[in-house]
Amino acid sequence: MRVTALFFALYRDLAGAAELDVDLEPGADAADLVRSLRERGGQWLRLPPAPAIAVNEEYLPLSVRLNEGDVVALIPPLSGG
Amino acid sequence: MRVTALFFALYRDLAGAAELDVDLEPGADAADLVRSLRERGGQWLRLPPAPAIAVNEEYLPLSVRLNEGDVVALIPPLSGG
Amino acid sequence: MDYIAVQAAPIDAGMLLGQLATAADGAVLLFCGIVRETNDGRPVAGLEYEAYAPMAEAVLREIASEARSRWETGAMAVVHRTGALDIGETSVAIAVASPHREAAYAASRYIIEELKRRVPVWKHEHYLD
Amino acid sequence: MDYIAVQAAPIDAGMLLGQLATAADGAVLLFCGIVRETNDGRPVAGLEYEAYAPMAEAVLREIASEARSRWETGAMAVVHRTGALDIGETSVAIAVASPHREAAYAASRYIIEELKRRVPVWKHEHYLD
Repeated sequence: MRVTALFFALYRDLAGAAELDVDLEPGADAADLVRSLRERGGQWLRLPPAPAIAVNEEYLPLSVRLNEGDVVALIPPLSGG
Repeated sequence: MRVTALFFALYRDLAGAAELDVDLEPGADAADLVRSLRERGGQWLRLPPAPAIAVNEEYLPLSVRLNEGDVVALIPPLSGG
Repeated sequence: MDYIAVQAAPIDAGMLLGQLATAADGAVLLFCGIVRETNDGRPVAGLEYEAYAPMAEAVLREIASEARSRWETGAMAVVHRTGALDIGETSVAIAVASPHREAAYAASRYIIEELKRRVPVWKHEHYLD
Repeated sequence: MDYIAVQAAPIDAGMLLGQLATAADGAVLLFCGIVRETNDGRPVAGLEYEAYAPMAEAVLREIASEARSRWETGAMAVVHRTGALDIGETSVAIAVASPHREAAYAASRYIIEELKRRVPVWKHEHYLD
Protein backbone atom coordinates (compact mmCIF):
# COMPACT_ATOMS: atom_id res chain seq x y z
CA MET A 1 0.00 0.00 0.00
CA ARG A 2 1.04 3.56 -0.52
CA VAL A 3 0.92 6.42 2.02
CA THR A 4 2.08 10.02 1.80
CA ALA A 5 4.60 11.27 4.33
CA LEU A 6 4.73 15.03 5.05
CA PHE A 7 7.84 16.75 6.39
CA PHE A 8 8.03 20.11 8.14
CA ALA A 9 10.77 22.38 9.46
CA LEU A 10 13.95 20.43 10.29
CA TYR A 11 12.46 17.16 9.08
CA ARG A 12 11.83 18.75 5.69
CA ASP A 13 15.44 19.94 5.59
CA LEU A 14 16.77 16.45 6.18
CA ALA A 15 14.22 14.82 3.85
CA GLY A 16 15.01 17.38 1.18
CA ALA A 17 11.33 17.43 0.32
CA ALA A 18 8.01 18.50 1.81
CA GLU A 19 6.32 15.22 0.95
CA LEU A 20 7.11 11.75 -0.24
CA ASP A 21 5.00 8.77 -1.29
CA VAL A 22 6.11 5.61 0.50
CA ASP A 23 5.18 1.99 -0.25
CA LEU A 24 4.58 -0.18 2.81
CA GLU A 25 3.45 -3.73 3.46
CA PRO A 26 -0.30 -4.00 4.06
CA GLY A 27 -0.96 -3.81 7.80
CA ALA A 28 2.04 -1.58 8.46
CA ASP A 29 1.82 0.93 11.30
CA ALA A 30 3.30 4.42 11.56
CA ALA A 31 6.41 3.05 13.30
CA ASP A 32 7.02 0.91 10.19
CA LEU A 33 6.85 4.03 8.05
CA VAL A 34 9.46 5.79 10.21
CA ARG A 35 11.65 2.67 10.19
CA SER A 36 11.47 2.46 6.39
CA LEU A 37 12.48 6.11 6.09
CA ARG A 38 15.45 5.69 8.45
CA GLU A 39 16.56 2.58 6.54
CA ARG A 40 17.28 4.86 3.59
CA GLY A 41 20.36 5.87 5.58
CA GLY A 42 22.39 9.09 5.22
CA GLN A 43 20.50 12.20 6.32
CA TRP A 44 17.47 10.04 7.10
CA LEU A 45 19.22 8.66 10.14
CA ARG A 46 18.84 12.12 11.71
CA LEU A 47 15.10 11.47 11.84
CA PRO A 48 14.33 10.42 15.42
CA PRO A 49 13.22 6.80 15.74
CA ALA A 50 10.01 7.89 17.48
CA PRO A 51 8.88 11.29 16.18
CA ALA A 52 5.44 12.71 16.90
CA ILE A 53 3.10 11.95 14.03
CA ALA A 54 -0.32 12.95 12.76
CA VAL A 55 -2.37 10.74 10.47
CA ASN A 56 -4.85 12.63 8.33
CA GLU A 57 -4.32 15.74 10.49
CA GLU A 58 -4.85 14.02 13.83
CA TYR A 59 -2.15 13.27 16.41
CA LEU A 60 -1.90 9.51 16.85
CA PRO A 61 0.55 7.08 18.46
CA LEU A 62 3.18 5.38 16.30
CA SER A 63 1.34 2.10 16.80
CA VAL A 64 -1.58 3.25 14.63
CA ARG A 65 -2.25 0.96 11.64
CA LEU A 66 -2.04 2.81 8.34
CA ASN A 67 -4.35 2.51 5.37
CA GLU A 68 -3.87 3.06 1.66
CA GLY A 69 -3.83 6.79 0.92
CA ASP A 70 -3.21 7.95 4.50
CA VAL A 71 -1.35 11.23 4.90
CA VAL A 72 1.20 10.88 7.69
CA ALA A 73 2.82 14.07 8.92
CA LEU A 74 6.08 13.79 10.86
CA ILE A 75 5.91 16.54 13.45
CA PRO A 76 9.17 18.09 14.74
CA PRO A 77 9.17 19.87 18.11
CA LEU A 78 6.68 22.76 17.85
CA SER A 79 7.58 26.43 18.18
CA GLY A 80 4.43 28.37 17.35
CA GLY A 81 2.99 31.29 19.29
CA MET B 1 -10.59 75.97 60.50
CA ARG B 2 -12.37 75.29 57.25
CA VAL B 3 -12.16 72.15 55.12
CA THR B 4 -13.99 71.16 51.94
CA ALA B 5 -16.00 67.92 51.93
CA LEU B 6 -16.62 66.20 48.58
CA PHE B 7 -19.58 63.88 47.99
CA PHE B 8 -19.93 61.26 45.27
CA ALA B 9 -22.64 58.89 44.10
CA LEU B 10 -25.10 58.04 46.88
CA TYR B 11 -23.40 60.36 49.35
CA ARG B 12 -23.90 63.23 46.90
CA ASP B 13 -27.58 62.32 46.64
CA LEU B 14 -28.06 62.47 50.38
CA ALA B 15 -25.91 65.59 50.78
CA GLY B 16 -27.81 67.26 47.95
CA ALA B 17 -24.49 68.76 46.81
CA ALA B 18 -21.16 67.69 45.35
CA GLU B 19 -19.18 69.71 47.85
CA LEU B 20 -19.58 71.65 51.05
CA ASP B 21 -17.29 73.84 53.11
CA VAL B 22 -17.33 72.80 56.76
CA ASP B 23 -15.95 74.67 59.79
CA LEU B 24 -14.27 72.50 62.38
CA GLU B 25 -12.38 73.09 65.62
CA PRO B 26 -8.61 73.30 65.12
CA GLY B 27 -7.09 69.84 65.61
CA ALA B 28 -10.21 68.03 64.37
CA ASP B 29 -9.76 64.71 62.61
CA ALA B 30 -11.75 63.22 59.72
CA ALA B 31 -14.02 61.38 62.16
CA ASP B 32 -14.97 64.77 63.62
CA LEU B 33 -15.90 65.98 60.14
CA VAL B 34 -18.18 62.97 59.60
CA ARG B 35 -19.71 63.44 63.06
CA SER B 36 -20.41 67.11 62.37
CA LEU B 37 -22.12 66.20 59.08
CA ARG B 38 -24.29 63.51 60.73
CA GLU B 39 -25.25 65.98 63.50
CA ARG B 40 -27.08 67.98 60.85
CA GLY B 41 -29.73 65.23 61.08
CA GLY B 42 -32.33 64.31 58.45
CA GLN B 43 -30.81 62.79 55.32
CA TRP B 44 -27.33 63.24 56.80
CA LEU B 45 -28.03 60.42 59.22
CA ARG B 46 -27.90 58.05 56.22
CA LEU B 47 -24.20 58.82 55.96
CA PRO B 48 -22.40 55.88 57.60
CA PRO B 49 -20.59 56.79 60.83
CA ALA B 50 -17.31 55.44 59.41
CA PRO B 51 -17.17 55.95 55.64
CA ALA B 52 -13.99 55.54 53.63
CA ILE B 53 -12.29 58.89 53.14
CA ALA B 54 -9.54 60.45 51.09
CA VAL B 55 -7.75 63.60 52.16
CA ASN B 56 -6.25 65.58 49.29
CA GLU B 57 -6.77 62.58 46.97
CA GLU B 58 -5.16 59.99 49.21
CA TYR B 59 -6.96 57.27 51.16
CA LEU B 60 -6.41 57.84 54.88
CA PRO B 61 -7.91 56.52 58.12
CA LEU B 62 -10.63 58.54 59.87
CA SER B 63 -8.17 59.31 62.63
CA VAL B 64 -6.12 61.58 60.36
CA ARG B 65 -5.79 65.16 61.68
CA LEU B 66 -7.15 67.70 59.25
CA ASN B 67 -5.63 71.04 58.29
CA GLU B 68 -7.08 74.30 57.04
CA GLY B 69 -7.96 73.97 53.35
CA ASP B 70 -7.90 70.16 53.24
CA VAL B 71 -10.18 68.52 50.69
CA VAL B 72 -11.86 65.51 52.26
CA ALA B 73 -13.69 63.17 49.90
CA LEU B 74 -16.26 60.81 51.39
CA ILE B 75 -15.97 57.63 49.34
CA PRO B 76 -19.05 55.40 48.94
CA PRO B 77 -18.54 51.73 48.03
CA LEU B 78 -16.77 51.66 44.66
CA SER B 79 -18.23 50.17 41.47
CA GLY B 80 -15.79 51.01 38.71
CA GLY B 81 -14.50 48.67 36.06
CA MET C 1 5.87 55.63 30.34
CA ASP C 2 2.32 54.66 31.33
CA TYR C 3 -0.74 56.20 29.73
CA ILE C 4 -3.45 56.76 32.33
CA ALA C 5 -6.76 58.52 31.67
CA VAL C 6 -10.21 58.93 33.14
CA GLN C 7 -12.18 60.41 30.29
CA ALA C 8 -15.63 61.12 28.89
CA ALA C 9 -14.50 60.38 25.32
CA PRO C 10 -14.97 56.87 23.90
CA ILE C 11 -12.05 54.51 24.37
CA ASP C 12 -10.16 53.59 21.21
CA ALA C 13 -8.74 50.22 22.26
CA GLY C 14 -7.11 49.53 18.91
CA MET C 15 -5.18 52.78 19.20
CA LEU C 16 -3.96 51.92 22.73
CA LEU C 17 -2.82 48.57 21.46
CA GLY C 18 -0.90 49.94 18.49
CA GLN C 19 1.07 52.49 20.47
CA LEU C 20 2.19 50.29 23.30
CA ALA C 21 4.67 47.65 22.25
CA THR C 22 8.36 48.26 21.69
CA ALA C 23 10.89 45.93 20.08
CA ALA C 24 11.65 44.46 23.52
CA ASP C 25 8.08 43.23 24.00
CA GLY C 26 6.93 39.75 23.06
CA ALA C 27 3.36 40.10 24.28
CA VAL C 28 0.61 42.66 24.58
CA LEU C 29 -2.53 41.91 26.53
CA LEU C 30 -5.59 44.12 26.23
CA PHE C 31 -8.52 43.81 28.60
CA CYS C 32 -11.75 45.63 27.78
CA GLY C 33 -14.62 45.84 30.22
CA ILE C 34 -17.88 46.21 28.30
CA VAL C 35 -21.37 47.35 29.30
CA ARG C 36 -23.53 44.21 29.41
CA GLU C 37 -27.22 43.99 28.69
CA THR C 38 -27.90 42.49 32.12
CA ASN C 39 -26.61 43.06 35.63
CA ASP C 40 -27.47 40.56 38.37
CA GLY C 41 -30.10 39.21 35.97
CA ARG C 42 -31.86 42.54 35.44
CA PRO C 43 -32.04 44.08 31.93
CA VAL C 44 -29.90 47.20 31.66
CA ALA C 45 -30.83 50.16 29.42
CA GLY C 46 -27.48 51.86 29.85
CA LEU C 47 -25.33 53.26 32.58
CA GLU C 48 -23.37 56.16 33.79
CA TYR C 49 -19.94 56.23 35.38
CA GLU C 50 -19.02 58.92 37.85
CA ALA C 51 -15.42 59.41 38.91
CA TYR C 52 -13.36 61.43 41.34
CA ALA C 53 -11.20 61.96 38.31
CA PRO C 54 -7.92 63.43 39.61
CA MET C 55 -7.75 60.90 42.45
CA ALA C 56 -8.83 58.06 40.12
CA GLU C 57 -5.92 58.86 37.81
CA ALA C 58 -3.50 59.08 40.73
CA VAL C 59 -4.62 55.69 42.07
CA LEU C 60 -4.42 54.12 38.59
CA ARG C 61 -0.89 55.43 38.21
CA GLU C 62 -0.01 53.93 41.60
CA ILE C 63 -1.53 50.55 40.63
CA ALA C 64 0.41 50.53 37.36
CA SER C 65 3.65 51.21 39.27
CA GLU C 66 2.88 48.39 41.67
CA ALA C 67 2.32 46.04 38.73
CA ARG C 68 5.63 47.09 37.20
CA SER C 69 7.46 46.49 40.46
CA ARG C 70 6.06 42.95 40.68
CA TRP C 71 6.30 41.79 37.07
CA GLU C 72 8.55 42.58 34.12
CA THR C 73 6.33 44.89 32.11
CA GLY C 74 6.89 47.42 29.38
CA ALA C 75 4.47 50.25 28.75
CA MET C 76 0.95 50.10 30.18
CA ALA C 77 -2.22 52.00 29.39
CA VAL C 78 -5.28 52.20 31.62
CA VAL C 79 -8.32 54.22 30.55
CA HIS C 80 -11.68 54.46 32.31
CA ARG C 81 -14.76 56.08 30.77
CA THR C 82 -17.03 58.49 32.60
CA GLY C 83 -20.51 59.70 31.71
CA ALA C 84 -23.31 57.86 29.92
CA LEU C 85 -22.47 54.58 28.16
CA ASP C 86 -24.61 52.35 25.97
CA ILE C 87 -24.62 48.57 26.00
CA GLY C 88 -21.57 47.27 24.15
CA GLU C 89 -19.38 50.28 24.88
CA THR C 90 -16.02 49.85 26.58
CA SER C 91 -16.04 51.19 30.13
CA VAL C 92 -12.44 50.33 30.90
CA ALA C 93 -9.41 49.26 28.87
CA ILE C 94 -6.15 47.95 30.27
CA ALA C 95 -3.26 47.30 27.91
CA VAL C 96 0.02 45.81 29.11
CA ALA C 97 3.11 45.19 27.00
CA SER C 98 5.76 42.84 28.31
CA PRO C 99 8.76 40.84 27.13
CA HIS C 100 6.93 37.71 28.36
CA ARG C 101 3.30 36.65 28.31
CA GLU C 102 3.23 35.38 31.91
CA ALA C 103 4.03 38.88 33.17
CA ALA C 104 1.46 40.46 30.85
CA TYR C 105 -1.34 38.22 32.13
CA ALA C 106 -0.36 38.66 35.77
CA ALA C 107 -0.04 42.44 35.54
CA SER C 108 -3.28 42.85 33.58
CA ARG C 109 -5.24 40.81 36.08
CA TYR C 110 -3.67 42.66 39.01
CA ILE C 111 -4.59 46.02 37.51
CA ILE C 112 -8.27 45.21 36.89
CA GLU C 113 -8.74 43.65 40.34
CA GLU C 114 -7.04 46.56 42.12
CA LEU C 115 -8.92 49.06 39.96
CA LYS C 116 -12.22 47.60 41.12
CA ARG C 117 -11.05 47.61 44.72
CA ARG C 118 -9.42 51.03 44.94
CA VAL C 119 -10.19 53.45 42.10
CA PRO C 120 -12.87 56.03 43.01
CA VAL C 121 -15.38 55.37 40.24
CA TRP C 122 -19.09 54.67 40.62
CA LYS C 123 -21.52 53.02 38.24
CA HIS C 124 -25.15 54.13 38.06
CA GLU C 125 -27.30 51.61 36.26
CA HIS C 126 -30.50 52.43 34.42
CA TYR C 127 -32.71 49.35 34.36
CA LEU C 128 -35.43 48.54 31.88
CA ASP C 129 -37.69 46.91 34.50
CA MET D 1 -19.07 31.02 16.31
CA ASP D 2 -15.27 30.98 16.59
CA TYR D 3 -13.02 32.64 14.05
CA ILE D 4 -9.92 30.54 13.46
CA ALA D 5 -7.27 31.29 10.86
CA VAL D 6 -3.70 30.42 9.96
CA GLN D 7 -2.76 33.06 7.44
CA ALA D 8 0.04 34.82 5.62
CA ALA D 9 -1.76 38.18 5.77
CA PRO D 10 -0.98 40.58 8.64
CA ILE D 11 -3.22 40.24 11.69
CA ASP D 12 -5.61 43.13 12.29
CA ALA D 13 -6.10 42.80 16.04
CA GLY D 14 -8.34 45.86 16.33
CA MET D 15 -10.70 44.32 13.79
CA LEU D 16 -10.86 41.01 15.70
CA LEU D 17 -11.63 42.93 18.84
CA GLY D 18 -14.43 44.98 17.34
CA GLN D 19 -16.30 42.05 15.85
CA LEU D 20 -16.27 39.79 18.86
CA ALA D 21 -18.38 41.03 21.70
CA THR D 22 -22.15 40.72 21.87
CA ALA D 23 -24.54 42.39 24.31
CA ALA D 24 -24.15 39.42 26.68
CA ASP D 25 -20.40 39.96 27.10
CA GLY D 26 -18.88 42.03 29.88
CA ALA D 27 -15.25 41.45 28.96
CA VAL D 28 -13.03 40.98 25.97
CA LEU D 29 -9.43 39.92 26.35
CA LEU D 30 -7.00 40.17 23.47
CA PHE D 31 -3.58 38.56 23.60
CA CYS D 32 -1.04 39.42 20.91
CA GLY D 33 2.24 37.60 20.58
CA ILE D 34 4.82 39.90 19.00
CA VAL D 35 8.16 39.28 17.30
CA ARG D 36 10.84 40.44 19.75
CA GLU D 37 14.24 41.87 18.92
CA THR D 38 15.97 39.16 20.95
CA ASN D 39 15.47 35.44 21.53
CA ASP D 40 17.40 33.71 24.30
CA GLY D 41 19.60 36.81 24.38
CA ARG D 42 20.52 36.72 20.68
CA PRO D 43 19.57 39.65 18.41
CA VAL D 44 16.88 38.67 15.91
CA ALA D 45 16.67 40.13 12.41
CA GLY D 46 13.27 38.65 11.70
CA LEU D 47 11.63 35.29 11.51
CA GLU D 48 9.49 32.99 9.51
CA TYR D 49 6.61 30.84 10.63
CA GLU D 50 5.83 27.60 8.89
CA ALA D 51 2.56 25.80 9.56
CA TYR D 52 0.81 22.58 8.71
CA ALA D 53 -2.09 24.90 8.03
CA PRO D 54 -5.16 22.65 7.76
CA MET D 55 -4.18 20.66 10.83
CA ALA D 56 -3.18 23.82 12.70
CA GLU D 57 -6.65 25.25 12.13
CA ALA D 58 -8.29 21.98 13.18
CA VAL D 59 -6.28 21.86 16.42
CA LEU D 60 -7.00 25.53 17.14
CA ARG D 61 -10.70 24.86 16.68
CA GLU D 62 -10.44 21.93 19.10
CA ILE D 63 -8.59 24.05 21.67
CA ALA D 64 -11.23 26.79 21.43
CA SER D 65 -13.97 24.19 22.01
CA GLU D 66 -12.14 22.85 25.03
CA ALA D 67 -11.87 26.38 26.43
CA ARG D 68 -15.58 26.92 25.90
CA SER D 69 -16.44 23.66 27.64
CA ARG D 70 -14.40 24.70 30.70
CA TRP D 71 -15.27 28.38 31.02
CA GLU D 72 -18.26 30.53 30.14
CA THR D 73 -17.08 32.19 26.96
CA GLY D 74 -18.74 33.95 24.08
CA ALA D 75 -17.11 34.24 20.68
CA MET D 76 -13.40 33.57 20.31
CA ALA D 77 -10.92 34.39 17.56
CA VAL D 78 -7.50 32.80 17.16
CA VAL D 79 -5.24 33.82 14.28
CA HIS D 80 -1.66 32.71 13.62
CA ARG D 81 0.60 34.28 11.01
CA THR D 82 2.74 32.31 8.60
CA GLY D 83 5.62 33.45 6.40
CA ALA D 84 8.19 36.17 7.08
CA LEU D 85 7.59 38.57 9.96
CA ASP D 86 9.52 41.64 11.04
CA ILE D 87 10.24 42.64 14.62
CA GLY D 88 7.14 44.20 16.17
CA GLU D 89 4.68 42.28 14.01
CA THR D 90 1.96 40.18 15.62
CA SER D 91 2.56 36.47 15.16
CA VAL D 92 -0.51 35.31 17.02
CA ALA D 93 -3.69 36.97 18.30
CA ILE D 94 -6.21 35.40 20.65
CA ALA D 95 -9.41 37.27 21.42
CA VAL D 96 -11.96 35.94 23.89
CA ALA D 97 -15.29 37.53 24.74
CA SER D 98 -17.07 36.45 27.88
CA PRO D 99 -19.84 37.55 30.22
CA HIS D 100 -17.23 37.59 33.01
CA ARG D 101 -13.58 38.60 33.11
CA GLU D 102 -12.41 35.58 35.13
CA ALA D 103 -13.52 33.27 32.30
CA ALA D 104 -11.92 35.50 29.67
CA TYR D 105 -8.52 35.43 31.42
CA ALA D 106 -8.66 31.69 32.06
CA ALA D 107 -9.73 30.80 28.51
CA SER D 108 -7.20 33.14 26.90
CA ARG D 109 -4.34 31.71 28.94
CA TYR D 110 -5.47 28.15 28.24
CA ILE D 111 -5.57 28.80 24.50
CA ILE D 112 -2.07 30.29 24.23
CA GLU D 113 -0.51 27.55 26.37
CA GLU D 114 -2.24 24.75 24.44
CA LEU D 115 -1.43 26.45 21.13
CA LYS D 116 2.27 26.38 21.97
CA ARG D 117 2.02 22.76 23.07
CA ARG D 118 -0.13 21.32 20.29
CA VAL D 119 -0.54 23.47 17.18
CA PRO D 120 1.75 22.39 14.29
CA VAL D 121 3.60 25.65 13.68
CA TRP D 122 7.36 26.17 13.53
CA LYS D 123 9.41 29.30 13.94
CA HIS D 124 12.61 29.84 11.99
CA GLU D 125 14.69 32.63 13.43
CA HIS D 126 17.14 34.72 11.48
CA TYR D 127 19.80 36.02 13.82
CA LEU D 128 21.94 39.09 13.35
CA ASP D 129 25.01 37.47 14.94
